[in-house]
Amino acid sequence: MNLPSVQFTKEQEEFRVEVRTFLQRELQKGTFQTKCDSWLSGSDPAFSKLIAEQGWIGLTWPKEYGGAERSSIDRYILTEEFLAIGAPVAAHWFADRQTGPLLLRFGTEFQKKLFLPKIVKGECFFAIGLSEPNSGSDLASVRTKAEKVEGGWIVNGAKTWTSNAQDAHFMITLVRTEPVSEKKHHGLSQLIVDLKSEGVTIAPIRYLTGEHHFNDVFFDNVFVADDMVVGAIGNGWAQGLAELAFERSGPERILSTFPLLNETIEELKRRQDINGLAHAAKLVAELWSLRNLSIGVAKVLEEGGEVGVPAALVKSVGTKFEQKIPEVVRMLLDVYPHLQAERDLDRFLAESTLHAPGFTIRGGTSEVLYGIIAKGVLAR
Amino acid sequence: MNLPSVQFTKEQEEFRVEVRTFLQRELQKGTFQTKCDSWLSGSDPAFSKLIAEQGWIGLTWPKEYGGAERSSIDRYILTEEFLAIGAPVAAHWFADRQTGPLLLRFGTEFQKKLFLPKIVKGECFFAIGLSEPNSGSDLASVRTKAEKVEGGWIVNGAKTWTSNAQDAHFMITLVRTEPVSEKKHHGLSQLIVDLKSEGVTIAPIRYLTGEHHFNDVFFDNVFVADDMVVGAIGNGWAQGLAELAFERSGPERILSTFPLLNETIEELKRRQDINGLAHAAKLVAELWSLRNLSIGVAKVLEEGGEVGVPAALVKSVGTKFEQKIPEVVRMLLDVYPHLQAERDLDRFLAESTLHAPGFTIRGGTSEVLYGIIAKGVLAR
Amino acid sequence: MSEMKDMIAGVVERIFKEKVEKETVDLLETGKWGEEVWQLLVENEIEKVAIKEGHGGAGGDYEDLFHLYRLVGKYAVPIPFVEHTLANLVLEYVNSQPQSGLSTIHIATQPLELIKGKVTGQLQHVPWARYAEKIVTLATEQGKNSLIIIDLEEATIENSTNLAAEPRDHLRFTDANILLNHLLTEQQHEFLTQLQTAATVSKMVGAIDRAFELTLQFSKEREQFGRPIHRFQLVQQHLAILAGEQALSSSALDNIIALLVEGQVKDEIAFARLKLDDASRIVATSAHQVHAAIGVTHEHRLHHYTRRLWAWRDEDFHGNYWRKQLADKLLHSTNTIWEDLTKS
Amino acid sequence: MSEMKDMIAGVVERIFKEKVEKETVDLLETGKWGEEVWQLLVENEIEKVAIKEGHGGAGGDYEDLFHLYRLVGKYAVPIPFVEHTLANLVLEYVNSQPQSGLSTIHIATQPLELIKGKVTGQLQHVPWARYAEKIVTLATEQGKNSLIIIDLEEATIENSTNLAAEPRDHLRFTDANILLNHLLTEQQHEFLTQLQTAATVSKMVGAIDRAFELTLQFSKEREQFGRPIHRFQLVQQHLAILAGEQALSSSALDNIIALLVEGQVKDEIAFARLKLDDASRIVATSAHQVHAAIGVTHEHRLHHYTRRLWAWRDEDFHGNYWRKQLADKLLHSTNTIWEDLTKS
Repeated sequence: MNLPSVQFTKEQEEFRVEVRTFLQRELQKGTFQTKCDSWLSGSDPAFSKLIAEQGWIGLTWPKEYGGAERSSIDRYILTEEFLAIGAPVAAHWFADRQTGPLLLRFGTEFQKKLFLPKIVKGECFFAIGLSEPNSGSDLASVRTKAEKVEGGWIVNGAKTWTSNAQDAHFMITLVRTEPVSEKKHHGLSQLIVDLKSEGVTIAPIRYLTGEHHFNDVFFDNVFVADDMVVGAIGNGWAQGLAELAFERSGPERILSTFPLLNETIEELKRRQDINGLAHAAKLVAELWSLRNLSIGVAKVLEEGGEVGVPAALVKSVGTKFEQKIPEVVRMLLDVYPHLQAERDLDRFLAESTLHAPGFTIRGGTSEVLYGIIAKGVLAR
Repeated sequence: MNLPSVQFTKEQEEFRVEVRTFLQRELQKGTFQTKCDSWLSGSDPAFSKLIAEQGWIGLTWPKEYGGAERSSIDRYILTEEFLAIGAPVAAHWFADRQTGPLLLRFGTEFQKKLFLPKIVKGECFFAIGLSEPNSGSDLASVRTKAEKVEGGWIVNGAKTWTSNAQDAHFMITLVRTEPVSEKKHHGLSQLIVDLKSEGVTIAPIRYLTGEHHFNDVFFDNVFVADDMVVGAIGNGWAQGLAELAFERSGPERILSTFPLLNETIEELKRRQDINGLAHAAKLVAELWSLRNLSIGVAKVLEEGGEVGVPAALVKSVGTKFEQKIPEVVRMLLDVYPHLQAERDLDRFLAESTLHAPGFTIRGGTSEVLYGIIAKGVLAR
Repeated sequence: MSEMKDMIAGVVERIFKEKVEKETVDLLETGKWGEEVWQLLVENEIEKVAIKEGHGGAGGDYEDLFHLYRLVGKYAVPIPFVEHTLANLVLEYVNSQPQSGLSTIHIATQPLELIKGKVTGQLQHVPWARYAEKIVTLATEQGKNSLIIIDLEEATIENSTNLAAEPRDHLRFTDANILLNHLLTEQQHEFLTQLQTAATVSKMVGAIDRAFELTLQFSKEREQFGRPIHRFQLVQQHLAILAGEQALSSSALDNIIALLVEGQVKDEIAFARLKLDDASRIVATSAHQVHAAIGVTHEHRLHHYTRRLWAWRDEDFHGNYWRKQLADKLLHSTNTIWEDLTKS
Repeated sequence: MSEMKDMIAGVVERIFKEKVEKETVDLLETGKWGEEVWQLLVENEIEKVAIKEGHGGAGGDYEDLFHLYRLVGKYAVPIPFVEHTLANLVLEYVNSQPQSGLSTIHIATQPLELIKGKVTGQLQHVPWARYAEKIVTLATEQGKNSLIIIDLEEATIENSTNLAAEPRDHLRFTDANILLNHLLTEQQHEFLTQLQTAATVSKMVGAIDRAFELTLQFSKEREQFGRPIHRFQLVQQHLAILAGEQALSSSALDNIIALLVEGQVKDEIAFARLKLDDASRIVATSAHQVHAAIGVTHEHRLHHYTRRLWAWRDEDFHGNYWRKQLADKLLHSTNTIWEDLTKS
């Protein structure tokens, strides 16, 4: 598999400096605290609003919808800087990463005009309703049903593992609009559900730490108007698949535990521990090589290329790397992981260790990805 | 899974000292040279004869057949010492490990009297004919045929990956004595084939290093007398399975690369490299824990217990450990692996690296073992 | 274990099975603990196992006690059983009377400083201190180690927890009186570090037993793509890996217990602790991967065991400590490792 | 690569495909080499790629040359192409004339000692020395590094090989004359170590390309238990792992080539080399595991690639060397790693 090698332009580097300077200033002001896995577990609507004010939500989107029409490489840089400093970007994350591109590709003009400018302003957050109770990796086994009625659809069923639904205003919901047939990928559609509609119940699923990032979302005769259907009725599976490449190859599959690696190296430097640094250097090299690949995929994506397989590959290798960092760190330094530790190292280690199991599960388990990758390379 | 914890008796420890003293003296005399993976790749009939003279072949067998009637723990100790010092014991290995126990369990009195005393004297070596061209892990897909004739059987077909057939006198050969049915494990039998019979051709399969350990063995109308059938006709698969536990749980699934680990630690000690020693200590701890398990299986085996699953487990974890040693060593010391290197470290590293791929293949691939173990623990 | 002791283990496991519901373990997160279970054990005098009969104990040896520790790990029991009994065991070891009230113990690398019979200083991450009356711990005076007892009335206690929400409190002492001052030989001091480590290893093995059991069970019940997930090779691989680590951990524990009983311990406790470091990582990883999303919810009990493994592996004498100890021994050893491994 | 250069790569790959049979690679084990292939390359002036036209070369840049090195790795071509062209490239780099006869190069951590314009000492594991006329190597004089050329007529040569049977000879010089003595700045010296490493990385990536390709193909052809093995999840896992390492290695190489072309290399060659260390291990392991017994026979060509990976990873500036370099840089850096990684 050969992906392009990307060298950043001077403008891109200046943009990085701009973002970094801003974030470092906000960090010093105490606007946020560095956290590992902040893109999923750090939701702060006020912070997202601040990011919106910089024009950094919907960065690549057309200007007519409030976007900045910048390149995906710029967006890549922006995202990297959020992750490297562990900023709480979860509130607007899904709308920016998935909903925007989805609507731009499949949405109606009405939908684009209605939602995109609000997303860009940091006033409208989206959740993604994909998994269902008992569906697990078998995503196509959707049982949430939408039945046609006058002027719209009536939705009944439930979604689960919905990140950040508690802060979101809408949810892109994959539903079954035809009875189940032999081919379970058929007859699926994507609806935009207003989470404040009558009949919607959001119940927290607490993470093993007790934190609240995930939700069950139940639909009891929820009405969704016709103009809230995304793309074509029955085309939901194909539309959903297109989102996955965006979801799987990004820097968030490499950098979730980066603040821990960074702090570890700073601590080893303070201790003048040359042996420890030699071990840590190996992790830096791995990060470098993963990052090349991930940026390469971003480049192909921008050019409209097909990246399903390399994106799956970045996710499967990248998330193992994210998991490895806390395990290496505790061999290099004496630690006492604790979520409220005074020492950053101990806190980052606790966040990384406790969140690590999710890395190779969320967004496609490694087991499912192995199958996708193998079939992809065999088919060439 | 709980296996007994074994503490050695004073007598057992004395036996270990006896064996070790003998081997160290022979090593110093230049009778042999320490080698990694010597149990498979170090065949030296003269050395085997020397071992026989000590009474160390067939150690656990009844005295009436020339054995010493000692415990399997004694045999475990003996084997460990061979491996730890990397002695060339391949010539008598299979007869001692597999053929003896097989004949004692299933053989006729005639067979026991004929073969066991010769094996014990180091004058009769056996090979094991199990795999066939294209059979791979699917051992039951045997196509070598034995057809009944007056007074015996006519064998046609081929066996492959036969370790040490070039030095062996006989081969325990798994053949099909009934036409293939739905159940491919049925209708298999074990015959003792004299490798000097008319119609037997032995062709070397060279290992990737060019060395000759494996062979293709072809049968062209080879006559085997009725009294050379082991156990019952049609019972070959069950008899063969019983051998596997002996084959999979022994110290040779843990210690194949031990001489390299030992030399590495000595080198690190010479260099006063405390950091390197801390890494190497982890390997010693792993070895200790694997050894406990392996000895535990030996103990259960001796008591006649069922050890199919734990034996598969020792092999799957142990062989990965054997493979890991060369990979860790080259991170701890600067090396230049070479089979004819002057420095032992470089030579042991070359032997270990080049032989490592076979560890997780021979005697059951790790993939096959995972299935056996999982099914075993699920069934409890 | 003798038959009678098998019986004790049976009684205790039954108590844990019946009384330690998921909600009981979760109590810790609301600042409560398994008081009811503790009372049951006290009523049955289980906390006196391994205390000599002459000291008012129930008899028994290391094997009995460490087996109970393994059960504490296996059921994630939210009580200071290990700490209390280990404190008394250590007191017995130095020929001192066990304490009657609830005690805890803290044998770690940074002892308190003892000056003229009083101690001043801090202890971090002390297990269960908030509930205990006394603490058994170490102090140094002019480079020599003593085992001391302090009444916790003399401590300022700041509550904290480990990763698994178990109480791990910070204590501060100012000119605190000590109730015992037993000078330790170097050998005795080393033995205490081994005993503490063996206790932790026992708990860890128990947690591994359970994480494995839960995963096996889940793999039978959970269906994906139309069949139970244990039918998939990749899940079987996880199960085989888990079975391996469980067997290795279990036999490591059995081995060090046998050596402790015989008073023959050399490097084996260090080896066991290092093995458990690896096993904890591997087991937590595979158990969670098989359970997938369900296993990372608070609602599922898997995290009771994986969080404990992550917490315990970095407490008291951890892997890094023992690696350094072993490296130092290797450096000065004239034996080969094979000689060391095979000599008892 | 320009279109014309694409063409060169195409020509070379076709030559390798047609002329480098398994038997050709095996020649090395009988003390012979791929002379015929070498002659073909010379006839096509391929060995002059990346030599300036003013120096009688064919033009081209690092990208062209390193791509050819990757092909040498991919086909395990038993000729001193990398060594000869790298020797001349290095000479050009110090503004010296390339040599006409067959040259080899040896830039390693232990340079020869230069006294009064003559060298005495040994070089170990020198690639292809037995066939070369000249060697380009390093010497030190009063702590300063020079690039030198020695005529190999002046050397005592003891033949040896690496793990893959490639010639790696031991040379001994006594008062040998030197044909060039170019004093190197520290920066130039560092660049030569980077160039040598990049060449090795290129070969390694090629070997990985091929080991992956062979494994994919084998998994389609080989049947077990009644179906092609690529249908088994555990084989798919190996294929996915191989695909990942191949992609990571390939993009690492592309990246360092791009930086070399722009003269922007910092730590990236070290990173790439460390990545290839891991990738070599993982690829060799998974490729062999999928091939099972067939893959460890001499008859199968897989070992041409895995043995080269095992050999090359411990030659010249290996992983340990670069880890130490990086650790040293980290120790003295006032930047965070993120600043270093993102600054070009």
